[in-house]
Amino acid sequence: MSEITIQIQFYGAFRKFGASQSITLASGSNVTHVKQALSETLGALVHDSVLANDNAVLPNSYVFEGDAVLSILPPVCGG
Amino acid sequence: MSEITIQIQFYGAFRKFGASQSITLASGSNVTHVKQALSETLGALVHDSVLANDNAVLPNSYVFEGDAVLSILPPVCGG
Amino acid sequence: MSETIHVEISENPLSVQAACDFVMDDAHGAIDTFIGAVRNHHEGQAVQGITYDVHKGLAEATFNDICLEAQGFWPKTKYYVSHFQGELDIGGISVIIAVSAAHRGDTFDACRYVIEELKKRSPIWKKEHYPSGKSEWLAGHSLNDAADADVSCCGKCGG
Amino acid sequence: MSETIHVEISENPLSVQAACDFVMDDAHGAIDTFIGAVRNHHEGQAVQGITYDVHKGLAEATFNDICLEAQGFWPKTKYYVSHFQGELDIGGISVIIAVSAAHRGDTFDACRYVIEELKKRSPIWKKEHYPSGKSEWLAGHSLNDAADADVSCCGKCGG
Repeated sequence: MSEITIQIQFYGAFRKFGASQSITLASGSNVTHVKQALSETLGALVHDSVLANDNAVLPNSYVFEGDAVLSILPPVCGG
Repeated sequence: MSEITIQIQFYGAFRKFGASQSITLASGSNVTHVKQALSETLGALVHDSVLANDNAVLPNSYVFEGDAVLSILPPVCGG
Repeated sequence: MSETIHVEISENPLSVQAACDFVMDDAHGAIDTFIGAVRNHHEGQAVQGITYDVHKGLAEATFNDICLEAQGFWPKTKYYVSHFQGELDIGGISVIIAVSAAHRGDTFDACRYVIEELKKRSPIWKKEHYPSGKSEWLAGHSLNDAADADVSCCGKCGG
Repeated sequence: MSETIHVEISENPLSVQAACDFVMDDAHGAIDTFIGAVRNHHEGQAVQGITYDVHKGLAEATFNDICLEAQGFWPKTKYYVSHFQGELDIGGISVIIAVSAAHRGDTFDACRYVIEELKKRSPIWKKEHYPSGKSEWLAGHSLNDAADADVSCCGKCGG
């Protein structure tokens, strides 16, 4: 099984961990798998957060077949 | 019984009658009497209108003991 | 204490920036403004412009009454109300209301209250001008309710 | 047809006049604007300023989605939505929304809709700065509902 690299950009409360982090996972992993991996270093806030690409929030069942650049979005409070 | 002169300033639809009109009435006349006198020249719109001084709309029972300067206010539509 | 209500009848162009500047307050996180403009149509008829006739003294007193009432319903709110007097072309601004408060809900509710009451109670009249060259004073809300009430009882009579 | 929606994330001071200028329309007689400003207090605590962090691309896409939805509820309305990114002192303007329509009721309702949805759905975060020198990211609304839905089913997921 091939591996893929997913770069995660940080916003809001996650900025204390820097600008971004890269993780390596098996190809075919989905959003839920990425969040599980992230929660080990970023903590419980990951569970209230979502992953997005530049166009949309990604559903938990969304599958990655190749490398990707995503953002992790903690709970929002604009306005 | 003494007479008083009441000058009535016109606004909105009443401006077709000019800027103002003066009428002479018995001292002790009230707003209802003034409106009755005005309706003879200004027509039925007087009944949907109110009289006011520079501070407030005057109630129909408001009595005039001396000369006064009033305004007649047709139905309003500001904004 | 700084002023919390500004009302005016103006013959000069109205400014939304001036309205916001007045109601800005370090303790207030929200401003709602309402702006009325002259449309190119009314009840299916093309319109070229509107003349606003105003009883200036009574109108300003009425605006002030309305804002004071609103401060009763929505405490610690600030108000700016300016209405134009004279002729406006299409797109001209006839009225600007700005309301500020700590939180946004009060600003929307209070601003809506002020414009609704202003339209019903202020001694202001509109004359519409049509492409044919004709013009007409619009029908409106009778102020008779205010005159039927006792001098001291209603709070709605502009006194 | 002229544009009926303008959305932006800006690092420059926001302008209520620019917002009104965009939504002005000869057929529209009413504009409602909502302005958010930095208050000097939040939940009983003194505040000195706020830093706004924004996912610019997604935020602009979300604003556009919200305005399109609003045009579904209130047809023939126009929208200007601008949100600030960066640091603001007390009184700084964080967001300006302007909505125009033929009649005032639609402008109040649609403007309220846009600010409520914007607060729940836009990828924007606030860091409050306190007189002590400390600062803190505020808790907010989880976007998990969007992620739980199917890709193509919800219309709320920013896609």
